[in-house]
Amino acid sequence: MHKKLILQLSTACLGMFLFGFALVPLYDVFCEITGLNGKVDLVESKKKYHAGVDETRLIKVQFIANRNENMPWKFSAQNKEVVLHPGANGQAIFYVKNTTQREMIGQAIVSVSPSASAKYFHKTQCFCFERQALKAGQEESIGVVFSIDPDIPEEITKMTLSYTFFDITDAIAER
Amino acid sequence: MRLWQVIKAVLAAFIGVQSEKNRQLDFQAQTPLPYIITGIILVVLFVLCLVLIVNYLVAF
Amino acid sequence: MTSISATEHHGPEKGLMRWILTTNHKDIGSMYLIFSLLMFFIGGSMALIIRMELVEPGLQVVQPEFFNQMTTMHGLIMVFGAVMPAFVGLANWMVPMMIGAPDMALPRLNNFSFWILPFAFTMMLSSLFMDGGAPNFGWTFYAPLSTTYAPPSVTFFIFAMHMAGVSSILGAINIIVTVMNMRAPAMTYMKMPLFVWTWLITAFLLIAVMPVLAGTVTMMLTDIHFGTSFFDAGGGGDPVLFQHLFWFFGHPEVYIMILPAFGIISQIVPTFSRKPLFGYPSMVYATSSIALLSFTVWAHHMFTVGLPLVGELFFMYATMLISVPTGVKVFNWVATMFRGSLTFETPMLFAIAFIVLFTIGGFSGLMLAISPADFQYHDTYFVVAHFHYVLVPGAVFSIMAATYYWLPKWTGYMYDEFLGKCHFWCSFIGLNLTFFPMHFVGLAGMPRRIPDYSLQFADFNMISSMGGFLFGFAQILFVIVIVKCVQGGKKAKAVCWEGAKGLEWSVPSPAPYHTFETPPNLPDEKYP
Amino acid sequence: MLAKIVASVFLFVITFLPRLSLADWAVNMTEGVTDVSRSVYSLHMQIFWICVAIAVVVFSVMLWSIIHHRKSAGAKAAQFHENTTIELLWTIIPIFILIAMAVPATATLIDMYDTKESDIDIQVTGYQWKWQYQYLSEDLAFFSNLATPKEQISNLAVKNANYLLEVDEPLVIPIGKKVRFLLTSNDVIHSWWVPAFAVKKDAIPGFINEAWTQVEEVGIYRGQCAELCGKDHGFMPIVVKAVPYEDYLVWVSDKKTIIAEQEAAAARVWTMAELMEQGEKVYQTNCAACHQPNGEGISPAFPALKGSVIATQDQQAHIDIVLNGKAGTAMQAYAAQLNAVDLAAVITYERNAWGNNTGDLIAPQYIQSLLKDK
Repeated sequence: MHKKLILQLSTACLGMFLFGFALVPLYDVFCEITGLNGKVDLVESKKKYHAGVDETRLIKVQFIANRNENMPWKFSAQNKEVVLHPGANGQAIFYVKNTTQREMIGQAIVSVSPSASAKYFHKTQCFCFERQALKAGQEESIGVVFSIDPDIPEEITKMTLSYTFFDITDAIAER
Repeated sequence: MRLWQVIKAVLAAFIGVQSEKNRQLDFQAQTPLPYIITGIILVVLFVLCLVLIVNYLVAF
Repeated sequence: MTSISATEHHGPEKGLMRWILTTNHKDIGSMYLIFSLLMFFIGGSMALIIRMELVEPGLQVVQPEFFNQMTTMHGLIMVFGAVMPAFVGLANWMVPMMIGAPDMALPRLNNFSFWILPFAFTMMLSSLFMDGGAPNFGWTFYAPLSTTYAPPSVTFFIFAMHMAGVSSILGAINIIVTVMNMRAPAMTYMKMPLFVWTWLITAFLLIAVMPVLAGTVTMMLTDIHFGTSFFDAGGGGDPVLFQHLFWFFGHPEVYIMILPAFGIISQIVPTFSRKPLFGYPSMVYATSSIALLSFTVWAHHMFTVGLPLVGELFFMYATMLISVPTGVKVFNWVATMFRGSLTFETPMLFAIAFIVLFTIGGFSGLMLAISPADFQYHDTYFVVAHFHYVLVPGAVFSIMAATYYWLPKWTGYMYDEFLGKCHFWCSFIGLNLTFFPMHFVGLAGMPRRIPDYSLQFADFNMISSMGGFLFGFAQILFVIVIVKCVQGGKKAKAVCWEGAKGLEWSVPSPAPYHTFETPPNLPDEKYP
Repeated sequence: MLAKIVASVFLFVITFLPRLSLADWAVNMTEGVTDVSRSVYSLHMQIFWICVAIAVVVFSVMLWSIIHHRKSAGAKAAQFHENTTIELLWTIIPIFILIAMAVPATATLIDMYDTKESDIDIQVTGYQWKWQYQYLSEDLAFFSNLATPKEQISNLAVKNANYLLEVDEPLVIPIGKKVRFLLTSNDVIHSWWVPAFAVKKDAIPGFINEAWTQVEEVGIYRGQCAELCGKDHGFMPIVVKAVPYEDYLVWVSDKKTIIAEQEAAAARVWTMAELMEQGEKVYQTNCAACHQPNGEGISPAFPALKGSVIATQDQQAHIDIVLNGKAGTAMQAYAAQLNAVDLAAVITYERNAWGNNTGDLIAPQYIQSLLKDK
């Protein structure tokens, strides 16, 4: 005779459980809106700017190449920095080489500093959008095409784009 | 009048001071539900106005 | 209700089965308190190992690996094993008697929520003997140190946390149901003793916040074993997400550990001032506003993690605001004592020490709330001094005050007043010797959780360690007082303290196995 | 009676003890050498004195009633328990005090977050138990390890003045220039903290955090890692040398030539004795933390090298594991952290020390060829 109550409670528990897994995309959306801790979208953005290129200002974008602890690949930025107008497209080339004797898969994670500028940073094409598989000893030049939203606050004149390569070969094998 | 009295009670709760007379009045109500709902709404409002102050200060 | 005559007048069963199958709130309360005392000594011995290592610069007692395990286990056992069960035990014992209820509303659930704890903490402590050692990532277990770089025993730690969380949630549900449904007919909400009020609000905090801890710990579990990457940047996750989730649980948790203490002090101070509590309604309002605000301040633990400016400012303001209701409570206690007629038995000594030292902890908390200054304080011994000043004279002293205050009611005999005072003074001096120098070394730049330090911090750490041993061994006096009081001594009257008011004093002492079979009518005075 | 007097004396001392923490004893926060650290220090002292003032008021009222309203002194208890006006007062006044505190705090915080143009950018990367500094504009990077010898830590030798606060390669920055730090981590969360600059920012793997400072006075400033990062969290100090701009430029060029020489040194032929001696130094700095100075490691996390299969037989696997690390373990890829000579020396040392004496000599040239990129 408590059938209705049991049904309600079990759906509530199931809902709570699923909410736990919905947290990850929710967190990304939350970071996306607030630009919290430099979390930039890992997905191609098709943002078109109304104001077009803003000739009056120049912004210097620096590039940093890092590796997570157990990632032995050689990974460095070809061009240290690029100076461009907000709205214009900028490009950065990175050199990556798999120095080990086995095929590996890497995933690049991007982060921007200062974190307030993350909201205005849009990547139209980036090697961090998909996983990079490299055979033993293989080397590649990989790049990112990006642009900066013209309505970025005035006082931000220098941004740093940091890529960190993670070794996800085992994580993929495990799944 | 009821709503205004509930809001007054919740605001007093925020500050944490309430005269005995008003408190007797508040506790005549049958269900605590309206107080809980207004309480939550006012907390959300309080958080929002804090955020607004902060945004104003940052832009200032 | 069909009263089965067999249960009418038979006393408790005999032997071990009494304790395992008991549904009596007094037995379960005693078990919680004994369990908490045991955990207090285990956690305390770990603290002594930490202080032994920090007596002087250089590694002389333990290796850094084991030192980190000690700091982690000391934190976990004290928070989840000693302080919270002690408050639940006091609630189990006193709340039914204070509101005139025969027992807790869900007695079997009460038994179950106690008996989870010994198994949870056996599992937690057994991780000390596992390969790779016990958890060594701090009681705040930040990812990725607690996920990808953790010893294999982290899984046992996760399940122990789940079980302790379930026990707390069940206990909280039990208390809310009891307080809301089983009060004596004449006892309206605003006639309830303040200890019951603070526990009702703490129970709501517990139910709101323990699931968040369970969720976070489950996400850790799937990160470690099932290849998810909630907190692993490599798979798109974010270690800072862990800190947000942990501290959204963490800050209400520290209020869970201090609100019952406010309740206890608000019972003891009026009794020994022989004067009603000053501003009873504002005490209730202040407690509820603390509970509400505690959900909005969590990121003041993360000022250096790289929050945007808007975030830092918001959390700074919200944290500063929380000190207002806390201040109101302290003013109320002082106003209660003002122009009262004071006597200084042991519970009152503990209560006064609580008010003075907890306020010092509150002030260092206010200094920590200022986020630019927090850049210099964060993760130094200044923070360690702050939360030990809030927790040791705060939660622990109020538990001891409550024990001395209600021991005559539980055992029927008065405790040995002289030994009680010795225990107080040794603890008071030991505590200040231990934790006050920590303010200085913290400000001078000594980081937290390090097994070895540079020479300029040497002398203050020596004093801290001496104080630590004095405080540690003084607790043996506490056990002696309790054992002596249980065995015998001067008979205690029903109203053991001259100024004591409240329903729990209307039952004889020792409190009979079943009290308030029929709901009592309230004495006519306006306030508890 | 005695207990009461002792109680009041003690409470009196406790309330006035905070007053004793004056600036010069090692009991207070450092005033520091930057405008930011000085404003933080003044903020700290202002709020400290406000708290002491409130404490004195509250505790003296309490002390008064402890002494004068004692039952034994014949005090009769009044029965008042409510006074709305005083309750309103002691709620509103603290709010005003808080607002008075919040104004300077907000000002300090806002100018801490300024993103004005910086003259020099340095990337600080936290590793498990050392720091790496990379000067973005000058292609210059090096590691900064703890320099306190193990004997001092295990009390076999006298501890020197900067015990646990000294590194082999300090970070050098010019004075008068705005230096911007870009913080990230290679493994777990660390926190880069120099009290003299009032800079403390967490280094989080996969993300980049920003901090800046502008030092005015020449000098050496020491700090430590401020976030629990595992076994040797207390043994990864930070030493920053602030020097005039000219000396800074000289230092940068000297540093680059030294690194170039070390690279070139790989070309010449090294004898076994030289490699063993250099190898032992590199081992003590980088590997002894986990594999222990005696090479026996700590099971199961850190395997023993003494008599291990890899270290005595399979030379190729040994080189691969040192250069590329081992996924899923704490073994890092040292190819990115040590130059060819150090790598060759440490592998040779590991293959010949503690009775492993395989007699193998790993030529730095061979390692150089492996490391050669592009």
